[in-house]
Amino acid sequence: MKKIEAIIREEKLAPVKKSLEDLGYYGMTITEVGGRGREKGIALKWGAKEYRVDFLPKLKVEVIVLDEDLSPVLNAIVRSARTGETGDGKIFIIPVENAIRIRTGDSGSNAV
Amino acid sequence: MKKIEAIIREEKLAPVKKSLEDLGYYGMTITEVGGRGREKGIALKWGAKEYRVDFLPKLKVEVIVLDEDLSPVLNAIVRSARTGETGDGKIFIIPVENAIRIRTGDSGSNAV
Amino acid sequence: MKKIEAIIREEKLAPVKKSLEDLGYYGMTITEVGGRGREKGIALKWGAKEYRVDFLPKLKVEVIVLDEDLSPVLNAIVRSARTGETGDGKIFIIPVENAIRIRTGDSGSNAV
Amino acid sequence: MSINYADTAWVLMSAAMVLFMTPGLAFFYGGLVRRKNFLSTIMMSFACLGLIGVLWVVYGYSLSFGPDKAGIIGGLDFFGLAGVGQEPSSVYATTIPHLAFMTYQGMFAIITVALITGAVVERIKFSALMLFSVLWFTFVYTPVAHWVWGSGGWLAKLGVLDFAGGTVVHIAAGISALSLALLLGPRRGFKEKEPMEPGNIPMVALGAGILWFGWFGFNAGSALTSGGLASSAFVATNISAATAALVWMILSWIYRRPSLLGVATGAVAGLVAITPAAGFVQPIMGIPIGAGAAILCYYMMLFRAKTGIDESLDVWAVHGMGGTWGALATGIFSSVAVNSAGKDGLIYGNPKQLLLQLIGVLVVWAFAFMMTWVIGKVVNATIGLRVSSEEESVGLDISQHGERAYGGPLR
Amino acid sequence: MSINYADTAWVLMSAAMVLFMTPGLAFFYGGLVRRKNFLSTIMMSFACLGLIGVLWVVYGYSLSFGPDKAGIIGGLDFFGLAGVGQEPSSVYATTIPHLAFMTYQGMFAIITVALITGAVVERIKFSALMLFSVLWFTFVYTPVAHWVWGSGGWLAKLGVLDFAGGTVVHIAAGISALSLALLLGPRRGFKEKEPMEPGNIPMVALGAGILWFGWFGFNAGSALTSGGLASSAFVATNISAATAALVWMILSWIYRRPSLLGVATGAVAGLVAITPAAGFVQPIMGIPIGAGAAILCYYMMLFRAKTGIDESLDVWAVHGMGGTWGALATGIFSSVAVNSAGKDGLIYGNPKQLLLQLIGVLVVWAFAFMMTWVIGKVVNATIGLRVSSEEESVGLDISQHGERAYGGPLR
Amino acid sequence: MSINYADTAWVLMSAAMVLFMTPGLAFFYGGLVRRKNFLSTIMMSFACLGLIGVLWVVYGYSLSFGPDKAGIIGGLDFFGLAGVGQEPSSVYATTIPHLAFMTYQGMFAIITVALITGAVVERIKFSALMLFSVLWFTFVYTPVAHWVWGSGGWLAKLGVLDFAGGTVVHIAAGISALSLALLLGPRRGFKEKEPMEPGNIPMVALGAGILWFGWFGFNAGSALTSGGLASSAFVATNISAATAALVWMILSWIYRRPSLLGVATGAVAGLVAITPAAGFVQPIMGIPIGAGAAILCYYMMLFRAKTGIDESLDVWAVHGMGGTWGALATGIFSSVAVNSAGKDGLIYGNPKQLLLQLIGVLVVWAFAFMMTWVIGKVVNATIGLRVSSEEESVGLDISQHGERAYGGPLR
Ligand SMILES: Nc1ncnc2c1ncn2[C@@H]1O[C@H](COP(=O)(O)OP(=O)(O)O)[C@@H](O)[C@H]1O
Ligand SMILES: Nc1ncnc2c1ncn2[C@@H]1O[C@H](COP(=O)(O)OP(=O)(O)O)[C@@H](O)[C@H]1O
Ligand SMILES: Nc1ncnc2c1ncn2[C@@H]1O[C@H](COP(=O)(O)OP(=O)(O)O)[C@@H](O)[C@H]1O
Repeated sequence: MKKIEAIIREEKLAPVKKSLEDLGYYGMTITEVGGRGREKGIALKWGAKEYRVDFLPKLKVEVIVLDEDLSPVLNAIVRSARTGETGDGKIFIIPVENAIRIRTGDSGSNAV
Repeated sequence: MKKIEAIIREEKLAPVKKSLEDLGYYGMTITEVGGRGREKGIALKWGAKEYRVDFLPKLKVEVIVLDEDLSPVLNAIVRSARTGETGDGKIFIIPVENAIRIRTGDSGSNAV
Repeated sequence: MKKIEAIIREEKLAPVKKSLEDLGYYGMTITEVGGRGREKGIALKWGAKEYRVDFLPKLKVEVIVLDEDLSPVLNAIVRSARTGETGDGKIFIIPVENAIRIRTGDSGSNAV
Repeated sequence: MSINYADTAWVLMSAAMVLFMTPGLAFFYGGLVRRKNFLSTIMMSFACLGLIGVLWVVYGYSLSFGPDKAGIIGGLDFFGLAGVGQEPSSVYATTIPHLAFMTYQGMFAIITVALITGAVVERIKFSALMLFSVLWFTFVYTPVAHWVWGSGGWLAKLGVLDFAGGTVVHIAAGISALSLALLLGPRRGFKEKEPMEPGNIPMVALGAGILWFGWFGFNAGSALTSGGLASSAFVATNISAATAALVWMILSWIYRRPSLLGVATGAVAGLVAITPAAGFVQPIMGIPIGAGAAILCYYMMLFRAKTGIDESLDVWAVHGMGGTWGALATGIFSSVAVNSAGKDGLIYGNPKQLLLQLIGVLVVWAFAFMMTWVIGKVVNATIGLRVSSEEESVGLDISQHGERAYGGPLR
Repeated sequence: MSINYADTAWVLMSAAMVLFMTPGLAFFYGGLVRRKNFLSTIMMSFACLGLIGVLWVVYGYSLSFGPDKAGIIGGLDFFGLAGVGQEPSSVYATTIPHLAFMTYQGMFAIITVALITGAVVERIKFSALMLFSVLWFTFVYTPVAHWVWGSGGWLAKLGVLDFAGGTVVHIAAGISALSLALLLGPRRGFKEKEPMEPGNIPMVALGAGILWFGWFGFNAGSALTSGGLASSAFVATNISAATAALVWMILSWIYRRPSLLGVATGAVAGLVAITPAAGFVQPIMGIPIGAGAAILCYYMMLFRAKTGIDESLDVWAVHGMGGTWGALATGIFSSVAVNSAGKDGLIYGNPKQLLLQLIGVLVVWAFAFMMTWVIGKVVNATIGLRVSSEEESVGLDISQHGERAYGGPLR
Repeated sequence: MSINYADTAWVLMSAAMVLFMTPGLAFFYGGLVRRKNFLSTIMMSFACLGLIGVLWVVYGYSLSFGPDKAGIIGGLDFFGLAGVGQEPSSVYATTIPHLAFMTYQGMFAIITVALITGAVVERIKFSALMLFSVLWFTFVYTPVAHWVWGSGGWLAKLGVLDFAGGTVVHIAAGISALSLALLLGPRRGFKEKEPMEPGNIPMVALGAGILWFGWFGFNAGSALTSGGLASSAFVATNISAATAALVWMILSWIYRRPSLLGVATGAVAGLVAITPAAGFVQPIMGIPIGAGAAILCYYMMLFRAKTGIDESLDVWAVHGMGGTWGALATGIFSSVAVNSAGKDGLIYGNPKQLLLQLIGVLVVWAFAFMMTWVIGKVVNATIGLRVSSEEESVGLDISQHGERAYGGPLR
């Protein structure tokens, strides 16, 4: 099992959800986060002066997937979250040792 | 060391806390998240029409535990967070390579 | 690659950011969380009565780093986030299997 | 009689201020519920602005203040405002246009219905609340208003005093709140003591501020004329509110820590209690009346909590009991030196007035409780009072109104 | 003529209430936008309080109400309040100080400009908005106010009726909003149907509450005297607001679920529509006028959405169309029995008044639309109307004002 | 003399509006602090509504306005409102009930004490603030009010002019704020420049809107009669507020970006500065007075920040310095043509008035600063002024009041 942590633009939630649903992946957890990337935020101008907007609001989407589903899910997210401009976000893949469904106590791949 | 990520109902925070305290586990971190499971949220009716409520508010409880404590802590969470109805949530177990206590700089099992 | 999850005091965000920038690390994600440590929060007094403040607001700072950068980044965070008093927070290190930049689709160390 | 422009300006301003109290109440109540029911709670008050606002001019005013039928109800002569014009009424507030009196009274009807909603937040079906409101307004509010304030109303003729609505507004609403809450049952999780912390206390404070401001229109406006009596009622109102806020703060301090919710609730309790008395008592009597209100309502709130009854926002404890105390206090402290249209009370050697006040209280308690019970039963039997368990757990904002308080991807 | 103190108190209070509407509008609009533009939207209204507040006393009042020049505009005789003192004006509101009349009118100018901003939120450059406001106030508001309300104004002389600003305020603002929105283009992501949920609906409700309260000053204050006419206008206002709130709630219920946004918007639509009519119609006519407003504006809102025009907060649908309906309704329902300075309308056998009203509407529609277009073009050509794409996506709070609604490390 | 109903309506409405300013202030201040101290800051103002509201009727009014003792203080003749009834006072506001005058003045006392709290937010013990407030009200407010406004007060007899409280309210509060802040020391983290961003700027704007609205009651109500003078003061107030809001916006624009906080603060500064002058100057003088206030207070705020003094919400810079400027401006711009009870100022050839104003300013500066220092020392020595370091870092909402602004599992 893997945990996919995707940091995406807020406005891309709907397409990302859609693309995962199309794969049959409904379960996910989202968190409001702030992020900045290599560019140290966005540089804007006011008159002659330049200033930077540091952290920008982002959404963190977490999806736990079975190993075999990893790459289609990743592809789906990349495809649906992309605009091609800076700030599109990142995806991190983290190993998951186990999962448990609280309602039933089931664990392992049944629980995802 | 493991990180336990439990996605629970908001109203279950108090019992979960209690059950962990009973085991001597006080440290934890909580985050407000939104989640949906396999059922794509909840289906409700308004008159004849059906509609779905997508993301529901959940709490993410993170507890870092030593390997030997993993299973009692998991049991405690499952027991205290369960209602038996859909939406009870999930627990994911993630490997942790190290921990550091910022105050002292201690690392490893001392830091948990 | 590793994910550094640092739970820090809210007011330490600026120094932590600064110390990471000095190392050339700009990318990070932050989340508002609540936390408590071993001490079960803070004990305060009102008149003769004692009471506890349970969860305190904290910030979670997540930084994905390449393996070789791990220790300087950890040092920087510990140094800049410390006050020496209880509540300074913790750092957890979690393995990351891969990273993807959504904008380009690049993965691996290029994506961090 | 000819129109006095100053009186008219005063009553119109007061009417505007009483109208403003209903949004104030919306925030007072809205801040006390959980985030997922914030909008739905606000909506309950706002819907009254529309619904009761319309019903009042169609038939409510006529039933309340139309020509008396046997002391019980007004006739339909003023249906659709027929005969209610720019000239003064011949019986009510004879120095201002009949329209001004009519609309001023209408603002009271709106907020009375809105007050009840505090008992049923977080679980009532909106459709049920609307139906209930129409029935309650028609079969409880209009008769009670007629009995107490209508020319020829039987409680008025008996000599029961109610300056600005302690009985008509606060007792009627507070008792009905209790009755309806009993019928509806507690919120899901209430018995299990799940946390139900107020979602937004600053909004409670905002609501309290607006209510305090508007209450001057409510009480001092009830003089229906500018001048000495209005001033006296104004001052009594402020003294009672301030005293009760202070005393409640001290109570909360003794038991725990001085609480902003306590100050806000205390102020409202003080305002409620002075309502029936404002224009009958020496203003300084606001001190005992306000202090009494804070103490009584505080302990009634604790008592209510102990019973396990989920009368969620304590309309009964604050408005019902506060209004009861105020009505009785009117019988204790009132003085003809303040208002020649009033009576001397107990402390001026007239115990009979206290007895009359007690009768007024008992009558309205009994009538409001039973009628509400019946109406609630009817609504429950027809369209059902309560949302489903899932709807309740998702929250009424989404399930009843399809809206969320705050936008953004979650919550 | 000598000063009537009651009239003065009434008009001053009304002026204060109309001033209070602009912060109310700030919250009504502010709650409707996304969190990142919350402050900037509030700012648009607050800036009008400063900017138009000053311009009004410098030259605005004089252009609007100064001695008539050919029916088109007022002279500069009152520049800097010269000759505007504690004595009554000889032509306007002759029972109150000229200063009171002047400041009361000024509050209308402020909110009219603020109303337009609803069309351009979340993307206009603040500097451009300021420049636009100065020009629009000077070249649209002051002439239209003169035509309709100025002594000698050509529409007034023609016989067009506008009691409290249906034409001057709401049509002018609503049509200009449409014109400016067309020029500015839609928000980034609007065409792609990105979610743009309101960021804070409780604040919309708060704004609606303040607006409703203040509107009594707006409409009943426009009698410029206390007494029967003010009372009549007051009641008409409340009836129309309540009816429209109720009807809009029902409409939202039919299509989806009863909506708090719907009640709030409906109330505003009802208040808009009754504005020109309030002091000319029997108060009970607030029922058809309010119901008509709710239905018309509701469908106009859906229609606007379908066209794909991003007139973001529906100023056109609510104020433009609501004002248009109100202006025509004045021609239908007005009655000299209510106001001897008025006219009988269609239902009292005078179709001519409806025609006159139609002329007033058409003139102001055309003038406001075209002038706004020209002014917008000028501003665009000089300093540019729109923020950059990055600024828009970061949000105007940070990019235009360097502030965020809520502190804390993020958001 | 007999009661004028219009004057009474005007003063009562004004009293209600001034009362409403205190909740407004609660939000203005509350929005400026960090989330963890939001409630506690609101509470500081609300507690004054209770505490000072009661003390005022018990002995405060008597000390301020009771029969003069040597120009220094009023006698206790009006203790517990003895002799304060529906008839007019023989010396103050002789056309309205004595009760109306009394309560109107009381609203000023409440907000004056509340104003000071802006200096000590986020770190003062609530018990200490309560004790301080009682002492300050008794030993600073009541004498200063007597000196300036009491019949026989020595500053009044000297000829110092203060129409609506520039000296009594704003200088007294502003200087005391500075004094108390110096005694209390800076917030934890202030020296280390930890971020202390305002937690909720929309609430600051809401507070500013309510304050602006209420200030008409404050200033125009101070005419104590409806009519020309009230109108003149009303207009002066609005002009000064609008000008200062605009000028402050421009200043913030020059240095950074046009700021909503700037508009809100500017409006307040303009309202403060016009307060002592409102009924003595030509309304158009609101332009120089408001502009002067914005510029002076803006730079005083920067100066204060540079000194490293944590007078947290700039009560000194805005109210202290704004009030000082207003008091002096009264000596410059006042004109007997506006108010026959006033004096001509410097620009009308009477430099003496400016000197008198300067004396008034200096006396109140010195008295307020020193008395506050002494009272603060006494409170510190007895119960201690400051919360513990842990309590401060947890926030006063929890540590002093056991409440959190927003429910929910965290924050
Ligand atoms: N090294 C990192 N560690 C943690 N989060 C990161 C890191 N780099 C980027 N992020 C997250 O990813 C988001 C998008 O990064 P950004 O660099 O703007 O995207 P892009 O790669 O398209 O330029 C950031 O806002 C931040 O939340
Ligand atoms: N695949 C997944 N990835 C990430 N989070 C998930 C996943 N599945 C479920 N969750 C989280 O767990 C919560 C509970 O899931 P749900 O399916 O409703 O529980 P149950 O298994 O009891 O039906 C969801 O709200 C979501 O936050
Ligand atoms: N076992 C744990 N699991 C998850 N989070 C923890 C754990 N222990 C501590 N934390 C987090 O770290 C924060 C700081 O811990 P604390 O014990 O107060 O620090 P210190 O070690 O300096 O005393 C807590 O607020 C909590 O968010």
